Amino acid sequence: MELKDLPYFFSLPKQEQKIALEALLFTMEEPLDINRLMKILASNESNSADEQDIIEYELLDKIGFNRDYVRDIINEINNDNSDNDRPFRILESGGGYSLVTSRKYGKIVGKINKNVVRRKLSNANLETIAIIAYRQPISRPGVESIRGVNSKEIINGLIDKGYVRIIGKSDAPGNPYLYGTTVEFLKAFGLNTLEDLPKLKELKELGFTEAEEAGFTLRIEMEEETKQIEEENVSNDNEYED
Amino acid sequence: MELKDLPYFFSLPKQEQKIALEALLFTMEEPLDINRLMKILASNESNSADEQDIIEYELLDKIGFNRDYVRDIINEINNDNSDNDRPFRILESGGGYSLVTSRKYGKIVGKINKNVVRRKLSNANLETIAIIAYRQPISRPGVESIRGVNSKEIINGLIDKGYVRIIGKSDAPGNPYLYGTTVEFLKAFGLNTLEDLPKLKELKELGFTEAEEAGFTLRIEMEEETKQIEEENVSNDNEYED
Amino acid sequence: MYRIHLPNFEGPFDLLLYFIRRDELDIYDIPISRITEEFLSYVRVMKLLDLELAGEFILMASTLMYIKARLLLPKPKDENGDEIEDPRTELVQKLLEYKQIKEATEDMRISEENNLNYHERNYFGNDESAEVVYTNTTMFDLLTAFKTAVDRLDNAVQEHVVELIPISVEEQKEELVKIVNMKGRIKFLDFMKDKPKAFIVVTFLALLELIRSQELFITQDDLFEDIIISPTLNLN
Repeated sequence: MELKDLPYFFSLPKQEQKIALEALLFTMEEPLDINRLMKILASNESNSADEQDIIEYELLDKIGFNRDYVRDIINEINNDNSDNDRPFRILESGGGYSLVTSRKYGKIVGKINKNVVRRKLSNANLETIAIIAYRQPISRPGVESIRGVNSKEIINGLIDKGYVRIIGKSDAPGNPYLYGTTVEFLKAFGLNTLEDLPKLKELKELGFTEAEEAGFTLRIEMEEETKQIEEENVSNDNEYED
Repeated sequence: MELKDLPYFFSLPKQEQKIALEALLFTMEEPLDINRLMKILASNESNSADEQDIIEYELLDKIGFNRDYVRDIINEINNDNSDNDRPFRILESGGGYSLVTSRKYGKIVGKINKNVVRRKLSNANLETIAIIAYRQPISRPGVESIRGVNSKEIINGLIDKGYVRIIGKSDAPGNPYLYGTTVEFLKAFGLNTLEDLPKLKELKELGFTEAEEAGFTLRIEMEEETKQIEEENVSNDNEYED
Repeated sequence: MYRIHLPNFEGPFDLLLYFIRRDELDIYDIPISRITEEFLSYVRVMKLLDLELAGEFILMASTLMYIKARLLLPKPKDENGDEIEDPRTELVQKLLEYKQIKEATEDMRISEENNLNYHERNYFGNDESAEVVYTNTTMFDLLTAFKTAVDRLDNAVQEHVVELIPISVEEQKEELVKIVNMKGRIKFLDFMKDKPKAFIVVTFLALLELIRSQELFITQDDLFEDIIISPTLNLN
């Protein structure tokens, strides 16, 4: 058996591989663990990283392109960057590799900038807070059924940011927590009360068609559920208020 | 009058200033405009950038630390990075400076990881974003009266892409939403502010007075267009400069 | 087999500008008859090819025919005896405005291409030690995010939604033939007057088909303001 095409990354000269890998990590939305990283590097123009069965790891391994090779490259990048007093390093933490500032320059940047950091909420954050705002009280499974992805980290992050809080427990199996928005959320989004949220009617103008009906169904279901929960959880409610 | 303390940044050796500035921009999620950047660099341990009245710009200027100095540093960083085949550049776009991949490595990263590749906008999308960019705030009926076709899907698509957002409501009957462009739009088109949009031609200049190439059949014209596009793609492939 | 190349025009303005450029016409003095003819044949070709024919093209066809008809009349004067403005003025302004944008679009395409390979940093970790201000927190940002989420939820089953017009072209063909045969002849613009857009679109499509299949016949009296629809003369 022969490799049909060498994956693009491995076809680059070694020096370019190093620079490209640093640039790749710069553009990533999350830390990459070695498996995922290997998948991306081994993918070809003809097969994306998600069609992993097509990737011929064994053949790549035979010509020396395996995980250890990639780990070595990462070490070399870090050594080069250290030798040349570059401010970036590849760090393995939080479940994978990501590009961060070196300790030295991290410290220097900390001294230069002691200010309020301006950020944007990520789309995932914005979407999740929107769902919680419109559908509260809503459980994590409820949020996930709309987003279609695991939302544990996101919800916890929103709680840390002070935009979301636990407002009760559902009587659905497993008694998941129910989440709602906080006063901080209202302030951040310039709303006085939840009543100020744009109405579904306005959503219609935005091009809701079939999806709107799905939204309605969800909402009606939730409202019924909510009523029940409210009745049962009046006392619970107070426990979670700050 | 004397400067009590030189701000930390300006007290660093020039070479470290360059690396530190690159590292500072690396940590920023939003472009930093020159004013804000100057504030941050000129702030001291004792006064943050938000206490601007304490910052002694005039005294700093006297010893050569002004905006032009910072702009020069940025140019030097870019030149150094280009000379040493580093994958990052500082770009002024979307309202300020930010650290991005160089074109060369951006392209390479796109080949390794197709998810990074931004897809080019279709004609209909470009036309619509142009109308919104030049005429904002503008309602959907406003866009449609210029394009001559229904533009609901297109506008919603541009919102999903993050290039367009609702910026208010019109007083016109039905209170349609008013749309405008986003920072993402500016970045995607390499504009620092909306004022950088190329000037629209005066209506007078738009007449078809000069004899434009005519006499082609529909067919010939289409074929030429295709050829042109193919040629462009080929030449772009080799275009690796920054 | 014919290989037919039809450029994909963004809309009726785009198509008209194409004709104007190709034939080196003066945009401020558009020969309406000629361009209406061109436009209608394009529309007919689209129809023959069973291409999805947007209502906007039909609407433009009737606008052109309307302007053409008005130009044939002696120029009306207002109470001061001044000539009322050229019926083409509004169309010309729209065409110019569209052309203005279209030319700007070319510059934007180049800027887009030039910036395609600048990528930003996307992962900033969870360092929340510093005080953070979020800049994308408006009511509309929230609304848009919610819309995106719910849209996606339904995306799997969502199909292309076609706006339903309460009358079909087939029905309207029968209706037109019936009316024309009953009345002998009808005036096109009269018939379309005050009707909803969907009705006009469907009627126009029906009319085009009837003309093509020679079930109806249109004439235009130079002295007259409207197009006249009449039954085809049966020569047998």
